Amino acid sequence: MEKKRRFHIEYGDHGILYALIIFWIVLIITNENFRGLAFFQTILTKASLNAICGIGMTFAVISGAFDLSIASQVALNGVVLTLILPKIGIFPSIIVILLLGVLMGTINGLLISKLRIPSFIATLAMQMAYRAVAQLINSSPVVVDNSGFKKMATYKIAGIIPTAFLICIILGIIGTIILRKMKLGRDILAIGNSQEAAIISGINVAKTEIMIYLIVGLFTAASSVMIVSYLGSSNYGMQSGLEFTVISAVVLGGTALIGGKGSIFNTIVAAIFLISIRSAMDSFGVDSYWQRVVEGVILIIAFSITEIRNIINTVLVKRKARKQLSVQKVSK
Amino acid sequence: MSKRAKKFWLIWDRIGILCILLTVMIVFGILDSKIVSPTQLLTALNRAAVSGIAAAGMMFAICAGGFDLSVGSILSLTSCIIAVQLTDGKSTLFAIVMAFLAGGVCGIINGLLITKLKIQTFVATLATQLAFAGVTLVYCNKAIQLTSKVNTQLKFFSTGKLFGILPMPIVLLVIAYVITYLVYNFTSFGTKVRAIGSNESAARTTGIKVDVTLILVFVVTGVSAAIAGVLNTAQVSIGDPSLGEGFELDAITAVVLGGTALSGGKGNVFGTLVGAILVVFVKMGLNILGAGEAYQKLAVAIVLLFALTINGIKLIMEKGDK
Amino acid sequence: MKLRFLFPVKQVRIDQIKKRRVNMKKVTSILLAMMLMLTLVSCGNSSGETTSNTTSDTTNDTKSTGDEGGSANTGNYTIGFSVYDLSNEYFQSMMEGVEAAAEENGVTLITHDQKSSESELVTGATNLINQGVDALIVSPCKPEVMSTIVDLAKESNIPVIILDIGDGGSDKDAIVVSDMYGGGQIAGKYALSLLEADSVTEGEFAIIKCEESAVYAIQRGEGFKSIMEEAGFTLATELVANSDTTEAYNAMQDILTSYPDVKVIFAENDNMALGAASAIDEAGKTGEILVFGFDGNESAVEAILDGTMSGTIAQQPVEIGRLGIELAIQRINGEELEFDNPDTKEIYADVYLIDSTGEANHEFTVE
Amino acid sequence: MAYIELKNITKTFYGVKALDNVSLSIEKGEVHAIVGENGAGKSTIMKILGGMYFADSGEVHIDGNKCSINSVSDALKHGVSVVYQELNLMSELTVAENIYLHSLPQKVGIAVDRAQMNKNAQALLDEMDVKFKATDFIRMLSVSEQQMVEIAKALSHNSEIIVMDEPTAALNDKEVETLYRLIRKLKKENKTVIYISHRLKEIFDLTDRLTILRDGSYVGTYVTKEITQNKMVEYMVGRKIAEYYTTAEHEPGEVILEVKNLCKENVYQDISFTLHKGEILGMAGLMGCFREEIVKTIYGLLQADSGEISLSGKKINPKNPLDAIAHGIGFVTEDRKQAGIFGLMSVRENLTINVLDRISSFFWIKGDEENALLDHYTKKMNMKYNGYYQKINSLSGGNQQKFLLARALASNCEVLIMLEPTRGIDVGAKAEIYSLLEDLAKQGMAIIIVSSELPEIISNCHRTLAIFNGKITGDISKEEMEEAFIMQCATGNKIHLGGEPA
Repeated sequence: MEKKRRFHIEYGDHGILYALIIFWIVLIITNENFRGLAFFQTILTKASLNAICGIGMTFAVISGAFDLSIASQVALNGVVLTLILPKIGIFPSIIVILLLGVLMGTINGLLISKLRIPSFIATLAMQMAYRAVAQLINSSPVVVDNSGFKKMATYKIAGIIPTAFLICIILGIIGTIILRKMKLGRDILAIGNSQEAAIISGINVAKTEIMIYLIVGLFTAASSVMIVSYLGSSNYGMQSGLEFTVISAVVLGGTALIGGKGSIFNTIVAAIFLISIRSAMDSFGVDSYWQRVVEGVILIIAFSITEIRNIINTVLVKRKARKQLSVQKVSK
Repeated sequence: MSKRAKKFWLIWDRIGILCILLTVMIVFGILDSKIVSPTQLLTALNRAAVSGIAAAGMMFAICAGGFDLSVGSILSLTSCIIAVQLTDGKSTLFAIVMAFLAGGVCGIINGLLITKLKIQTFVATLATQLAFAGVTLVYCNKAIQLTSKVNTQLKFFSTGKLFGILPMPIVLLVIAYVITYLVYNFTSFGTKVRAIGSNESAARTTGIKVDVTLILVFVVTGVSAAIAGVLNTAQVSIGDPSLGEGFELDAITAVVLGGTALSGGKGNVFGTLVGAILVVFVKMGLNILGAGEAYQKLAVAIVLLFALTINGIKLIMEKGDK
Repeated sequence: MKLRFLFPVKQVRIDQIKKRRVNMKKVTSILLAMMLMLTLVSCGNSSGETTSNTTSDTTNDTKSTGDEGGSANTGNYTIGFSVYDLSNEYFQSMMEGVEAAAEENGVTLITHDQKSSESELVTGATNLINQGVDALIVSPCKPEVMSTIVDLAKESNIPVIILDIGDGGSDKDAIVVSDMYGGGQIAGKYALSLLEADSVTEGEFAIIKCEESAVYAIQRGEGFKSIMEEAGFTLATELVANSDTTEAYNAMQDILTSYPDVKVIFAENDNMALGAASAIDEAGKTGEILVFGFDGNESAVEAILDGTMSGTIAQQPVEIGRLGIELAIQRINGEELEFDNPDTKEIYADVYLIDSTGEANHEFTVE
Repeated sequence: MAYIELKNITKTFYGVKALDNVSLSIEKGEVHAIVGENGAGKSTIMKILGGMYFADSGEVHIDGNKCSINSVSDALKHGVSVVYQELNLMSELTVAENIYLHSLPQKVGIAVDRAQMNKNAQALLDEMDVKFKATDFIRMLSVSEQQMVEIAKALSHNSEIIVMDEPTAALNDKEVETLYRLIRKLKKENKTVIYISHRLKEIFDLTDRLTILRDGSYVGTYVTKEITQNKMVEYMVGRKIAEYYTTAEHEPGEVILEVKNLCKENVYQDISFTLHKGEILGMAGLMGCFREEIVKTIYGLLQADSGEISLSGKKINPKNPLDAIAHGIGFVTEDRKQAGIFGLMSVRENLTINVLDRISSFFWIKGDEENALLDHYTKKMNMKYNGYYQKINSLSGGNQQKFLLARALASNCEVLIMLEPTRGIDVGAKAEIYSLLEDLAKQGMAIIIVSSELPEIISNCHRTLAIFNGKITGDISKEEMEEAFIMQCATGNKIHLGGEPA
């Protein structure tokens, strides 16, 4: 029991997991498209790309901020990756990209912690800047001509598990370890709870903030590698709007935008949930205009579910109190 | 912090952004005198009217401690409504009233989600951004050209001259900012918005109807986006479901450049106006100089970072003071 | 930034309530899923019906057409179509063509909207392949992604037909393209003829461009440029307006300032041409400056009739869509296709001029 | 029937009863005190009357009419205005705007009549005899001035019923006198004042009758003149108390902390004192007298302009709390909710947050050591919680405070600074914290307590520093400690520097 409680409390509520499982079961029953393994493999692969970004973003959101520049970071990473891949090979390129991610994250972090620019604005400005740099480096699309690299994201290990998903899970575990088992993670959680209290507890807030954006940059770089492999190409205009999809997934996973708590596991599940919704809408032939409406409405319902629950709870508590009171009166 | 420094920052808060604008103008003027010619400056103001008016509404949202990311979609929606109504043969006035109504309704929806379901403004308006865009497409899925036949009256908003000399967009922009200034400083609504942004729980304790005020704030944002939509539609003579994509970030950029704090409570009406003009001006200048899109993006980013860095320096100095 | 948003979530909880909350959570998640399904099913019906109807209706039709050539067993065929973005008029027309042809040929059609997102394109196409389509038709939002999709399709032996935009160097079965370069040239020739009528033989022209990454659209501008420069006109400037009406409107104003003598504007798509035309109209220079677009959208034709635009190069999205289905059926049946350019497996769809009368004008052609 | 009747009010917070079937009645035109210990439910019942909370059950009658008060506006409509314990002011607004925020004077239907508003506000402020102007911004005012604005705000509504919840906590002598005058004037105007205060003197000075609450239940209503102070305290606490609780005599050890001539412009000047091992040093003063700033400087949260701090004879210059912790200084904040606990984190994470380096190897936090640490302090301090992973914000205030204390101790500090050690916690936990502090002192810990509750300082501290306006005005030894005397020093009326032990 203690073990179970611990999992539950430390790793968050699992409402989104139940919702996903139920949703999948219903899909499998109602739509024959969903009865093959391939369909889920596609969903998991695509969701993993967002989820890997989401792992980094979870750290930012837990600290009470977010990073709007990730889509442009992906674009810059992607453009550089396709440029260097033919020259220096797969593994060195990946390392270069990860370093580039760290660099961009550090720049964001410095702007936010040292120059005291609010994260929203700093990352908004860097969103424009990174995309512009990508455009200056190469304004035309590039197709990757390296079949090994292209297979990386979609290859199915043992014919079942897509590599991207496996990497996402591994990175998710690493992220969870950082968040739960390392001082850095505790500091980030603490800052999200109360910056004042964090300062009083002797946490170096500036350093931790830089680390947060560095982590975001690192995970975004990892995701960029997978995205370029998945698309087999790069383009300075790629993945625009990704930041909002990722933030939606993070918030849907129960990480409060005001910070202080969050769960990487739930972020991954939420990313899968969002992609499942889209795929399901396609499979049911939902009109593409209505798809946007439905997605918006689903997000609203999901975001407000805590409050709806609170309202129901208060009503229940009040009703109970009233009942007790009337019972007392009768007994008198 | 010395008295002198304090005075400097006080002045900077008021006109710092104007200084940046003037500097940019001088630099552009040196590079190419055409950019600062009176006609071109008028063009810049004309162009700034669209994002400027939306920014005025956005300022209230930010001042109350929130955001409205759905203004872009509201702009598209109003654009389509106007186009459909006009091509249906309805009067221009009717079309505009419908557009304002739509903007207001969108605002009410946003406000209700935020106050009654307690969704944070960022994600609530992010979701409605998607939903409103979808609704726009369901309502009208293709661009509608407004031919000169149906567009004469509407066109007045973009090319008309009040009393024969004053270009309408600039008149609208000025009216919008005068109203904003008055509302912000001299009405109970403006005071309440500042109060909520400054300290929401205290505002509740004081007996302000916070929910009602917040819903009103989002109605203001929605309607101002609708006005921007009318103007934009008049300018490009087209009702387009994708007209407002990315527009919300323009508006937010203008507000933030203007010195309104994202933490709420402190707005800057004049600064917002100058901020809107500054963004337009930088892009316009680079366009005329023939600099590519990438450089325009970089320039806006740099201006944004520069303005906020100075603000950051102020914060650091103030903190050192304590 | 400290994002103290308007309403921090209530923080204090007590254990007793927590127990109830856990149950509530399950209940609400079930509710959420149910609601989702309801919306999906209710929304799905409207558009889902057409597809299922076509299947049942057309099985009979195709039997009657019998053994005549390719469309023998089309009744059992399922074809997937992934479209660029249905919020764009051009692709709505293409979708119409695809749907009409699918119905005529008795093919079950599964559609997918990329919504201009490249990862959505890959995911959607993969889903279509997983659903066991017999052929895949794509009009890609980012052509460079096609090679990945073609590779995937090849694994399942599914032929891929690309409609318009570009193939991104992929090993597709066929690509139906409008001749972008040629289209630009036609616009140039028509512009020259109009200028000649006004006895203008030299001057400046400007081009308003789509995103720099849109390789196919750049071809249009290049074609236009080649003709104009040949005739002795000089290129004043090329501005990027990201296919956006408002940006084109702004860019046009700036062109008017910096190059007041510009005579001709070519916009790489109609949306931008409309924005530019509006700016010119406001400057009171309608008629003095010629505006040409590309695509042949309804809205552009109206603007031409209205006099603000001088012409546009019409593509034939409906025809392209139709052709896509026909080619796909031929490929499924294992037939060899007839290419206009066998090296690149290109099949050209005609582009033609819509002149200042708003009518199609076939006088001007590509050499 | 009395003017105000509260009938059978019950209020539950997350399963804990804050008010249990409380009824009270208040006559028109009287000054009525509500007294009780922390957590007795005084503030809660006034917040229900003021429309901040809804009662789960019960009725409110004013002037014979049953009122349903659902919001602050409703309360104002029924003629109830409240001065809350917490300051509820908007720092970006002017004094006048804050005062009239609820009902801004209007002209032409929509515009705020600024001139009128400022004039009215200034008139109100003049009557209150304060230094600041109606057009000043709140952020420019001191805490006590802000408190006066709060009072002005309540008076501005011209309500029939005025509730004051601890209005004097931040006020100096002169301001308190002003308040006395205002209340007497209100009484003359036949208005009803409900007065909540910790300071028994004020209660006996001002009020006609008083109602005593204990642990959310009604104890009784008495005529103030007919009840003795001891009796009242007895009713409040619920048991007989012979004397104040006092710490045992002690032999001060060697000097551990020495502060010399610490200055910070516009904050504090020339602060010098010493702290010995095993000594509990109190710091008394009014709110806004900058005593917090002095200890925050020692903890590295603020930087002094000049002066020095030495620890065990070694000069230190803590630049940030991290430095201070490394030097062995522990700190427990007064603002538990905002700056103390990490509400959404577990009790274990809250305890170990500043010793993570010590208990991790290769970046990996060792769960066993964390648990051991938690178990150790649980045994020592008797915290009550439900498993290692319970979120700390579901604990009671007393338990949270113990966790904060444990957090400071876990970093092996030698000097412990505690601000308001028992603010907002119940009687039982209070006593436990006092005895904990005494134990710590016995083991040689040097402790500084900053408190607004003089009885707390008198009963616990071996020595007290009185601070007035950023200066030390009193150094008072155990024998000389007396409420009135300390207050005189802390309000700048007397300077007494004689408490330094040999």
